[in-house]
Amino acid sequence: MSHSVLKSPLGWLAGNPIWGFIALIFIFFSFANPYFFALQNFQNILVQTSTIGVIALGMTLVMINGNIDLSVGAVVALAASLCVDIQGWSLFADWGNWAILPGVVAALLAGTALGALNGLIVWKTGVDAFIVTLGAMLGVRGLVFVYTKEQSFFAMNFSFSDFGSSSIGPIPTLAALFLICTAIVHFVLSRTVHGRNTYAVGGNRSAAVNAGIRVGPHMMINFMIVGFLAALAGVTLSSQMGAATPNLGTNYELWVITSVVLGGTKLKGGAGTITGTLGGVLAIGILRNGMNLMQVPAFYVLVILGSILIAVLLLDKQLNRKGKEELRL
Amino acid sequence: MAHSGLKSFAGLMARQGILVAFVLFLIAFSVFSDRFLSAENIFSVVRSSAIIGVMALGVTVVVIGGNLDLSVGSMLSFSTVLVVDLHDKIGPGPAIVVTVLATLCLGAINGLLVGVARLNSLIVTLGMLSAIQGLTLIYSGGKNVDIVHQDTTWFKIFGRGYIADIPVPIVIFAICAIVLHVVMAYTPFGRRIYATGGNPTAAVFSGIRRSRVVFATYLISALTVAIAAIVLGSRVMGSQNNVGQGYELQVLAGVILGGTSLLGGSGTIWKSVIGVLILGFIQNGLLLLGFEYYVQWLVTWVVIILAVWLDIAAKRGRLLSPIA
Amino acid sequence: EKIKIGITQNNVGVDSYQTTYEKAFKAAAAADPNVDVVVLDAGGDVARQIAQIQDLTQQKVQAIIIWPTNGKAVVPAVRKAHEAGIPVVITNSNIAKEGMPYIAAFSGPNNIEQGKEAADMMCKALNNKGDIVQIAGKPGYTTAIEREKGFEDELAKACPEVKIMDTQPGDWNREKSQRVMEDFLVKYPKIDGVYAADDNMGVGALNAAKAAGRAKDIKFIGATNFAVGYEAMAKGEYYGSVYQSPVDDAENALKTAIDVVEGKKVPKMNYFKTPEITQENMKQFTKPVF
Amino acid sequence: MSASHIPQPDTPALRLEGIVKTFPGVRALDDVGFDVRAGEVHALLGENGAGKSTLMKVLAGMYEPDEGSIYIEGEAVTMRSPLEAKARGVVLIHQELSLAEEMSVAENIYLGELPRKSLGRVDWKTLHSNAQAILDRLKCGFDSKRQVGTLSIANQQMVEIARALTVEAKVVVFDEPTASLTDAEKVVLFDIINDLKARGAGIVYISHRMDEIFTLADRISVLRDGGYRGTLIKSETNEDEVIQLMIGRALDLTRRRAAAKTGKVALQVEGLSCGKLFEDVSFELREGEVLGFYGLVGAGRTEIAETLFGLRKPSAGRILIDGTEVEISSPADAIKKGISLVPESRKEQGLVLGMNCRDNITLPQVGDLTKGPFVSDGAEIAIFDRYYEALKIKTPSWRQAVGNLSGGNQQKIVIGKWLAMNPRILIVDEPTRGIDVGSKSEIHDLIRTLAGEGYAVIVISSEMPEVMHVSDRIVAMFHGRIMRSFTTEEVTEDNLVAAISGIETDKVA
Ligand SMILES: Nc1ncnc2c1ncn2[C@@H]1O[C@H](COP(=O)(O)OP(=O)(O)OP(=O)(O)O)[C@@H](O)[C@H]1O
Ligand SMILES: Nc1ncnc2c1ncn2[C@@H]1O[C@H](COP(=O)(O)OP(=O)(O)OP(=O)(O)O)[C@@H](O)[C@H]1O
Ligand SMILES: [Mg+2]
Ligand SMILES: [Mg+2]
Repeated sequence: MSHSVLKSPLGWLAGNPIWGFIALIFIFFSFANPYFFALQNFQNILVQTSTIGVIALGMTLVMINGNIDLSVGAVVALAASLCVDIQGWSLFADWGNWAILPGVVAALLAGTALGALNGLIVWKTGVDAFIVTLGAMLGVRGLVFVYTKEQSFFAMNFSFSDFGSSSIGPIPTLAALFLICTAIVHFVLSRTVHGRNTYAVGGNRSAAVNAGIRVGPHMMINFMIVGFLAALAGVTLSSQMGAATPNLGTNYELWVITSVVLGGTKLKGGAGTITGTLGGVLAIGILRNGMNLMQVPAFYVLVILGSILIAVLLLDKQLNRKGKEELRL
Repeated sequence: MAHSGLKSFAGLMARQGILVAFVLFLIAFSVFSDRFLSAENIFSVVRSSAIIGVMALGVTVVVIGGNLDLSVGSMLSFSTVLVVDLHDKIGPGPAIVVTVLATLCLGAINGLLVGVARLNSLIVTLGMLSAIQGLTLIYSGGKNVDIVHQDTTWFKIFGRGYIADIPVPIVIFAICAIVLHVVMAYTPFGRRIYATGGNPTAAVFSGIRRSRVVFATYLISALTVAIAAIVLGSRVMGSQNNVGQGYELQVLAGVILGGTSLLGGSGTIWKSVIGVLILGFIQNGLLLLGFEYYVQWLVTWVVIILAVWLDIAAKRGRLLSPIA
Repeated sequence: EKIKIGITQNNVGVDSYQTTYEKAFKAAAAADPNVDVVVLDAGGDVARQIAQIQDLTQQKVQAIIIWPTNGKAVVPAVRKAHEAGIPVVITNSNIAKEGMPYIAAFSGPNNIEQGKEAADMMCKALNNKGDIVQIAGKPGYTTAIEREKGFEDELAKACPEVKIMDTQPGDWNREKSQRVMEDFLVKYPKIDGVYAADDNMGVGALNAAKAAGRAKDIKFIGATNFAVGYEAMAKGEYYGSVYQSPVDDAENALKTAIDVVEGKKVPKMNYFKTPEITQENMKQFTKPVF
Repeated sequence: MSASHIPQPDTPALRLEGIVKTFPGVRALDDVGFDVRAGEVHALLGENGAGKSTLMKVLAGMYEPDEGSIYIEGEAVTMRSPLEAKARGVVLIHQELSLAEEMSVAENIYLGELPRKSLGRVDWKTLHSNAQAILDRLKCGFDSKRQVGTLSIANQQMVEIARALTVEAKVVVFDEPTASLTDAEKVVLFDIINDLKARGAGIVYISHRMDEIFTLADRISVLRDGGYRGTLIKSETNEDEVIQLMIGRALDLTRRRAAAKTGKVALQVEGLSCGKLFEDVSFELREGEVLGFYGLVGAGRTEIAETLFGLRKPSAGRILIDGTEVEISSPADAIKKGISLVPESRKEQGLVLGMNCRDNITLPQVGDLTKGPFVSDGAEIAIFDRYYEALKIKTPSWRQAVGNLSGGNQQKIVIGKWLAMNPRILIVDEPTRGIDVGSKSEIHDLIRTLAGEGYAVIVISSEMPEVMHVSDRIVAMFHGRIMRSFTTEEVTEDNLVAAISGIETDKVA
């Protein structure tokens, strides 16, 4: 990702085919459905993608590191449950709207702590992140059920859910939050030392170790970031709903990983960008929204989403072929 | 003396860590529940692990070859719905044949996309997971399917029969495990899979046709799914469209517990069998001890990490990773 | 001018009941020349359901029918639709009582009541004495929670000497339920009855008991009578269930919504009948199509 | 450790004492100790697997020694991590490239210590100006903003070297830095080393090339089988003595080889091109002949070999084997037609590192080593044993994972693997990269012997003495074209250099 080399627009598109794809489906749905091209619908799309999107930002860091976090869906459920339950505790009964605060703080802390735990295990044991977080995906979901005893929570205080549907000017608050997070993570990844080390650790771990980068703590920080962002997504999601259920976030890890990969991040690590991830998230959001508006039957939605996923991968492969002289491996 | 005993134990752990863990685990549970080690219970657990177990064998082959297969769960739903639905329409024999062929076709699509087009296997099989789920629903119209004359069809032997007092699912599981173990450990084909998973470039430079090898691993995985579907269909005598939902992760957990590296190139079939059985016994043991079902998830979390950790710690000769 | 009604369902395709519901709903809408429907499915995901409620609001439908994925979690979304001036009809399983002020009506079966009916059947089947196990639905889902609660409360009241030894989820999945039952059979040498939160799971339990040769000693009681349950009842292997027609459910919901839009007066709790069905009275019911 | 410690002017920059390091089944280092003075180039020599790299990894904090102590400027230190080693002024330039390919040259050079601004931002300006300064000092012709993955192997090696210049190092270790450098780059590297030396750094220089060692070194220490064998002063010794110490016997490097008895044409290439990689390449290769390909790195020799092995699709031209035109569509196909290729990069292309030695050697022919449907253990072990002995591969057993062997022994496994195929046409690409002098001359002898037995052999090498020593004819390449071909009688160092620099042309190849 040589930040200095100026690329032609076409070259840029070849490197980020996802934005071309977005343009395509955008035009398609605009013509195919009368309700698609409307300001309010765009707001909806942004709000709806913000949940997956916020997590995907953190996941991009972790995946550029060459790791992965499968536990994010469960963390969403845990954070949402904590956030909604704690703000209803009688302890905070006379705090008014401030009662929301301890809930949010507890949720974010829990997410960050679980991220730290994942990171610590990956660092200290040397077990592959896929395995560590696959375990955590089950385990954290177990924690959610232990905590909630299978119950759903629901926020008595409607200002919590009002926040979820409020707007700052024309932009819904949750969408704004998502865009701000995107800008921050983009800055961190492309401009800061931590961000550049993220590429180094993922690109060649032993090189990073030899260069004296403290790879363990570094990876742990990224796991904490994704944990924090997953918890944040849990908070925003629960404020959208004004409620939390223990099953919340099921399969989110799959959608998050899918969007990140669609956005061009390599599963092996070492390469990827936040702009790409934003594209991946939007692509899935627009597809889902468009198909909803067009009333594509649920069964076909599954087939279409699956096929598109594979098609984008194929397209990417075609665009990035090195030509006929390539080694036939 | 104690020291050398400790050393040889460490050596044993390094080689057969998972087996040692398994035995310790069985002993621990049997202390708390006298029913745990009864023949009845063991048969029951192994029988109900057989479906996930058979699929885990196929997925082990794919993972050794350097790829992942997350589509096995929804493929299982598809194949089970198909075999059950066709059973009453065209008879058990043809239903089995059609199901095996159809499942192999799905495997072939995976194989073409990953092996020949060289797309990333995680994403391809994730996409297939979704697409096959949709396909199943479209095929069945979203309805459950059932076999009407459950007691008279010979189809029941796969899930409900016994051979010399051993439940047929266990026999099928054992046969599949032995066959695949022999293939992987003792044939040139198996060797090529290990090489391809270990270093695909070097494999091509050694004259191995990488595309074919990867393609074949997905066919094997699909075949195991088809076998699992027949057992499942016969066991339940009906199927839901989502019967295999989430199985891919349980299968993968079993494979990982068996010490197969997700990086490809290493792993053993029989250890995956143990991995799956451990998961089955955890579930069963905790239930016998009267724990809430979600406690089982917490325990699985700890067991997966501990088992894999001990496995690699024994291999590298130190407990903690050397990464600073 | 046609009436436009949107529906977001829980999880079509997860079982035949919901699939049949959707078909019946579409058929009923097609039969009425004055209505246009937007049919969506949340795939069991609360968050997606809420997104769909937003999308439906965006399309300015005149009423939204919601089959809640979770009775508590959708309350705020329902409130918002209500505030946007779109009447909401809840179908199949009700939302939490905090949401009641925001809905126009509920149409569906009474799941708590169904749990009670099953408990009463169990008392009768066991002559008020015995040890039973319960196989619940998928953890965290309202229908599962309500049936479990209705069953447990009533059992404790009606026949306290029938003891629930164990409860495990069967995830609405016959094979999972079969596995759970296999473990129960090993764990408990004496089981007198099984309550399963639907017939699909009930038949799974029956399969396991038959394989262990213990089906004769156990009374099986389910809910949402499925074809397999009906057949097992006919064979005398299955004690009873609760009859619930997805067609009635769907038609009732659509009719309620139309009435609401047209400004007719509708009862807030619009339950349709879900009678007990047992080996004795099954002749009075047609075999379920799902 | 003591605060009152005052460095003595004559304390060595580095002293190692009684270092012991064992791996399962291998005693890689056994009581090794020597010292390196400030301002000295200290060469470290030894056969493949003698323990040189292991010793240096101990020094750089990558391995923890079982026993022994390390002193930097007389102060006892423990190196727990590369970070700590760097902080103490020890820099190691690795034998294997260790770069993050997706990142820029500058970021790689300053990996782990990117200059910072407020908010943890990278100070790009400082970074690039510093990096560019180092690149200029190394006379590298590429920009510091270039992505490392797009550089040639040689240039990547230069980036690796550039890293050593970012800190005021007290001890700099070069582990076979020239294995993939061209002569021009070598000259620059030697200048840099002399410069570092003049600034008072102690230099450890590991190489298998005697000429380099005798140009650069002040003293020479020798390891054998993990043990220390002594230190010689360059001015008081000679190559023979060093080799004697290293391999325990004398080696006759000047021996003239027998003239080749060539047979019929085995391989004929006419006007072969592959895009811009190489164009219009024609030559013929006879049975019993060794044809050398010499050229600068990037000249396109490897690509020709890959095309002949079915790994690239030619865009024009014909390939004839035994007079009949063939199309080679894959390596499997090439193997069937009797071609073997010992590839350039052993780690990426040659070996499955996690697999054991035996399975690696038999991999290309495992399909033929069967008894019934199963692989025959006996046949496999027989093949392994043959090459284990013939190539003197150093490994505790065939069960050892290839990744645990030393670099040179890994290379021997690759060579053994392809010799075991009994090819008609054997192509070896940089066959002795990283191989010790003893084994090197054995491999050269082996190549000659094979030719004598009627094999047709192509040797691609960037080492002039090597091509000149083993080849019957030499083809000189420049920018993807054959510039000239020489017979042994015609070739001199001068006209060969002229040809590969594109100065002298001769179209009759
Ligand atoms: N990680 C390891 N595990 C097991 N054995 C190892 C490991 N690393 C090195 N060895 C063994 O230690 C010995 C010394 O290896 P080392 O790499 O130091 O040799 P070297 O002198 O650098 O050889 P070369 O000239 O071929 O690079 C070899 O026998 C090698 O097989
Ligand atoms: N200056 C360069 N810029 C970009 N890529 C290069 C450059 N030089 C070489 N390469 C590529 O790097 C790879 C390995 O380079 P290497 O230096 O071994 O060249 P090579 O073509 O193998 O040389 P030779 O044919 O002389 O052996 C080759 O694929 C080559 O095309
Ligand atoms: Mg070395
Ligand atoms: Mg080359």
